[in-house]
Amino acid sequence: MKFAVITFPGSNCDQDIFQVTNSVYNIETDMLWHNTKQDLSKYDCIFLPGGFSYGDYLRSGAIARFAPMMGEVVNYAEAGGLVVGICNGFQILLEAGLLAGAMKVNNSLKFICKTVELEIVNAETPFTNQTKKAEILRIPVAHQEGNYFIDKKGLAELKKNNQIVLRYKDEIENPNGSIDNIAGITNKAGNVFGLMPHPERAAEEILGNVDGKKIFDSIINFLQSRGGKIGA
Amino acid sequence: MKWKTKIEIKLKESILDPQGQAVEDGLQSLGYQNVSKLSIGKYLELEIETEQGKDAVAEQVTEMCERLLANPVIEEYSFDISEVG
Amino acid sequence: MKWKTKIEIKLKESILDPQGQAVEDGLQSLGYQNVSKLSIGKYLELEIETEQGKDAVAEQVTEMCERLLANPVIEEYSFDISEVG
Amino acid sequence: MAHNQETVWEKEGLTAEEYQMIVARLGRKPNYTELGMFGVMWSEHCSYKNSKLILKKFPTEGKRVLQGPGENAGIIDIGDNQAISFKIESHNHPSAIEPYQGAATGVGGIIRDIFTMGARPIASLNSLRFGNLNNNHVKYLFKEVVAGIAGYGNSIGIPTVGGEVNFAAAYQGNPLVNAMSVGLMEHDDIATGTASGKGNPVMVVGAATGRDGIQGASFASDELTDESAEDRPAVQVGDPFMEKLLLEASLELIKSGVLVGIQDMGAAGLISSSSEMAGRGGAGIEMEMSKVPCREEGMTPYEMLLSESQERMLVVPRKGKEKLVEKIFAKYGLHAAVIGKVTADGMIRVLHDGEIIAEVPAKALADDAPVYQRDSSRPAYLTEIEKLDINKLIEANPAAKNYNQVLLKLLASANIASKKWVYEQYDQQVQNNTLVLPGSDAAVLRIKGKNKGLALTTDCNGRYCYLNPKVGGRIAVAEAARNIVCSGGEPLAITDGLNFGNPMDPEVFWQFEEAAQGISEACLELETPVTGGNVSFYNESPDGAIYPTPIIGMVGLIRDLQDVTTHDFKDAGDQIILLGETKEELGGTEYLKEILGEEKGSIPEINLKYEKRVQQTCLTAIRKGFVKSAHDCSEGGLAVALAESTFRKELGIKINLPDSDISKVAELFGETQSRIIITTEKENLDNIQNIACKNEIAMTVLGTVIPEKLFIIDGLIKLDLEEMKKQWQNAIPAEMES
Ligand SMILES: Nc1ncnc2c1ncn2[C@@H]1O[C@H](COP(=O)(O)OP(=O)(O)O)[C@@H](O)[C@H]1O
Ligand SMILES: [Mg+2]
Repeated sequence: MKFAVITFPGSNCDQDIFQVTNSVYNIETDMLWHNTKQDLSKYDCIFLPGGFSYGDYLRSGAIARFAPMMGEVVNYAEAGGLVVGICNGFQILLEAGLLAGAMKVNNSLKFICKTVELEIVNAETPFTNQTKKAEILRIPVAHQEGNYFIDKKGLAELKKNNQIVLRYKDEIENPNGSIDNIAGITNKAGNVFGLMPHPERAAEEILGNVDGKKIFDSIINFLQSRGGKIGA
Repeated sequence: MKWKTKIEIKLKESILDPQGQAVEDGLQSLGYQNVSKLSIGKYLELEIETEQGKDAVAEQVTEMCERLLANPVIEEYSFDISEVG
Repeated sequence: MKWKTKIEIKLKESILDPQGQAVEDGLQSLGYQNVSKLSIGKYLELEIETEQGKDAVAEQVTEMCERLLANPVIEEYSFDISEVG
Repeated sequence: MAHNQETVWEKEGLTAEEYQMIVARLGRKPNYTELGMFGVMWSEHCSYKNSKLILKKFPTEGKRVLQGPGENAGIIDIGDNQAISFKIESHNHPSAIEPYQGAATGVGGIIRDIFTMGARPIASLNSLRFGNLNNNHVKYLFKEVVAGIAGYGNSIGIPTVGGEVNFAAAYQGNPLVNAMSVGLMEHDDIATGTASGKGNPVMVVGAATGRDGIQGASFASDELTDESAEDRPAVQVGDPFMEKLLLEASLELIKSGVLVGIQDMGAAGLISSSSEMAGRGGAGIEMEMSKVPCREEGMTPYEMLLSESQERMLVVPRKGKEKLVEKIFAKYGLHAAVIGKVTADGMIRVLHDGEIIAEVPAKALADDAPVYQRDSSRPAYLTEIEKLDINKLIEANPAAKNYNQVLLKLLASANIASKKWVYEQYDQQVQNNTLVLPGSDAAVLRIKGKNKGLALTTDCNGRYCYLNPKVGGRIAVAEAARNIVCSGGEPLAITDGLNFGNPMDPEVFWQFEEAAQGISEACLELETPVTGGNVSFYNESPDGAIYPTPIIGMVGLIRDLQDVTTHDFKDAGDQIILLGETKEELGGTEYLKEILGEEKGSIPEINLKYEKRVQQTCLTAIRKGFVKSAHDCSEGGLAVALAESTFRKELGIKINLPDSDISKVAELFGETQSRIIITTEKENLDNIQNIACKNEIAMTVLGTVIPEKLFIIDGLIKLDLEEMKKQWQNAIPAEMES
């Protein structure tokens, strides 16, 4: 099994993902610089990390999605490969059109960093198969633009196709005002996953929380049992 | 030839604007109770150098807005072009 | 009477505009090499209801900009007022 | 003519005598550019001319000190070939004028100091002071400063893990914004700000130069007046994105091994970095201004020399390695331009289009600035303050003995209330090392790959320092150390952010001397040397000087991650113990301020030897595994400290205070120093007693943690925990979100 993390200028959670996949899970993980163009097909899962790519200037993820490597990510996703965008990575996936919807600034207009309760909405994805539907995970969020928006029609689509994977447990846990308390979604094919919470911050006993491991466990389980590609 | 372009980008009407709402509340608490329908967007200025005419510039600006400057899922834009020499 | 107000707020001349710089670089790497002097500011729209005339509205808008909407230390603003009914 | 001359040096913030010194050192009159160079380099901010003699008295040596004061930041050894670089810096005046950008660039500046030393920044802290929170301008400053710290720190990807915020009228016109950065490095990567080796290139890397903050250093060395808003330098805007790239590129460059020296361009920009680097290396630097990458058109050499544009560095690689430097920076899309070379003649020589426009000995600028011993006299206000009869005040005020109400009121006071509103805006976890998040006594970070960690804190009680600067200085260090110890760490060293008024005022200078003396004494006794710091004078507004505020930033080492301890009570049935003893000490307390409206009286005494023994007791007990929670007893006294420990797990307490001669008010709310509250399982009581005995300190079993959500102290206090928690949690959000 081999993973890759793509680092954009201004990414800052790239090493944290590496720490988890490489040190906690012992999976060979390559760090790829945004500016190169290389075939990604040898990887089993691609991570777009959190941070402030290009300073999040203009809109978060807006400039990063034009990075040369993003073209490769699109090809990889279209071929059914697993792509996970965490926080800023989620924002980039939205801007790139790999996921539906857009991010607005948090309703509080403030950056918020805290652990929130998340409800598993769809436990049948490559990213959540080691969880149960309605299970509650506690995972940290840290963002200023996590107020997910999609129009009515789009929302109906998401629901119909079971694309909503994670919700903030309720209005009170919702840290940003996102529509329908959405915290994480997939594309229609189910191989591209974007989420605002940071599972990589909750994957080591010493840090006091291992709920995030269930996401990584799910990915690994999916790859081991199903061999990788989805749909396409 | 140089063209000065001013671009206004704002959230689409139907989309809730938390920032606009907060600023409207702020104004009202300062005593400006007669203010309403406040929305906040972005204002960009830039210069484009080209041999071509205004129409071509407008085409380029439209393209830049669609591709990068605005997010068509939630935003709309308008612009104004004038010659600077 | 209702007055529609459009306000443009931008950074003063020699104040660094990292956002504008990053977006200009972004456009250039997308192939728009003829773009320069890009700056990013804010665009506000709002309505003001009053019995008074345009001058009074302009005075109120100026006051609101100075007090809350713009940061006079680093920003400058301009606005445009029109009657909506 | 004479009149004209006068304004020339005055415009640069120099005195007539200083001008004469410059003429003597050059053997001629300086030209306009040269005078500007002296103006900023001889400003208090760059030269420390008014503080140097006092700072010399700090203990700066210790077995762990690898780099003491004098470089961009201090460095201490933490074993395993690893070291920690850390420093605190003020950005008070810029934050008063433009709070968001002022705070943001303060954070950016101190982070640069750390990575120029070769360390990767792993944590930020901040220490803030504002006027009373019921004022709209104060709210604005508070909100924007916090947003600015968050905006910069979150974006650059360094967790903000701790700090303090305090509110007092004395800071109304002059808020304090001090930022601390902590970095981790391998011994082999230590870099310094030295220029040497004739012919080696001098390069500017990072952002392009604009007209930002010209003469900011002189500005920082002046009082804030109403006109400050008018004649301020162009406000610096921070670009954390640029700095993140600069950080990665600089660390890569340091690793490459081709560097001679590297220095951050902070206050006074190019002129300060070049003369300091040359001064340290005993060399000279020759530079051509037309080669400096500029952001704005038509900048004069004078402006380029003095610009304080952020996110830039001056680097000296070995000759022939220019291309490598360029390549490393190009990867991150950054400038790297050769602007000159190192010379052997000790001169800073500035050329513009080949023509020499300034030529000054580097040492004259950087090292030979005048040094002053200012007049000092004990402030008159102290005599007045000591006259306070606290008992009479209490007797005259029936509310002062309604202990339930007093406690609720204290918990809801801005200084004691939860600071969650602040730290929730900070990314506290990025880099995945934060084991103890903000909210406990000190933040704790692990060192990846090792079973050890760091404990970090900042502390200072400005009111104490106002009422008694020497004892206040001692307490600031002692409290910082106590916070480290309560977290399971061994205090290692400090950095200090010394914020004072105008040093020309003898009463202010006295405060400065006394506080420094107190800090020195405590550092000696607690074996925490000073490795660096920052002096910020002229913190005054038309209403007068701020409280003297020497902020202590301390780093502690956690030998074994098993020792990590937090302040919250863990399980019902645990025994609550007080280490140390309580005295009748109510002067200068939060109780006195909040309940009786007085900021007066004699502040608590501190016996540093006893303090040390209390800390040793706590740390030994923690290391032996006897301690389930530990909390420093400070502002608000015993009752507040106990309350703070109940909130996290919502476990109640039942306390029986021992008989004593002290008043109940002092028992509950007095702020006697050298006290720590710990909890333990019953069977370890004797073990802890033995340790306390050995260290010859008092230990009292106060009571028990109970499962009910009740807070009971004798017949004095009985409160519902949820009500208390609500008061404590909602106070600041209620002020800020209304
Ligand atoms: N400005 C700030 N930034 C980050 N954390 C803060 C800030 N102010 C307070 N905190 C955190 O809140 C907690 C309580 O602060 P404080 O009351 O000063 O603690 P103590 O008295 O133990 O030093 C600490 O964990 C501290 O780090
Ligand atoms: Mg404290």
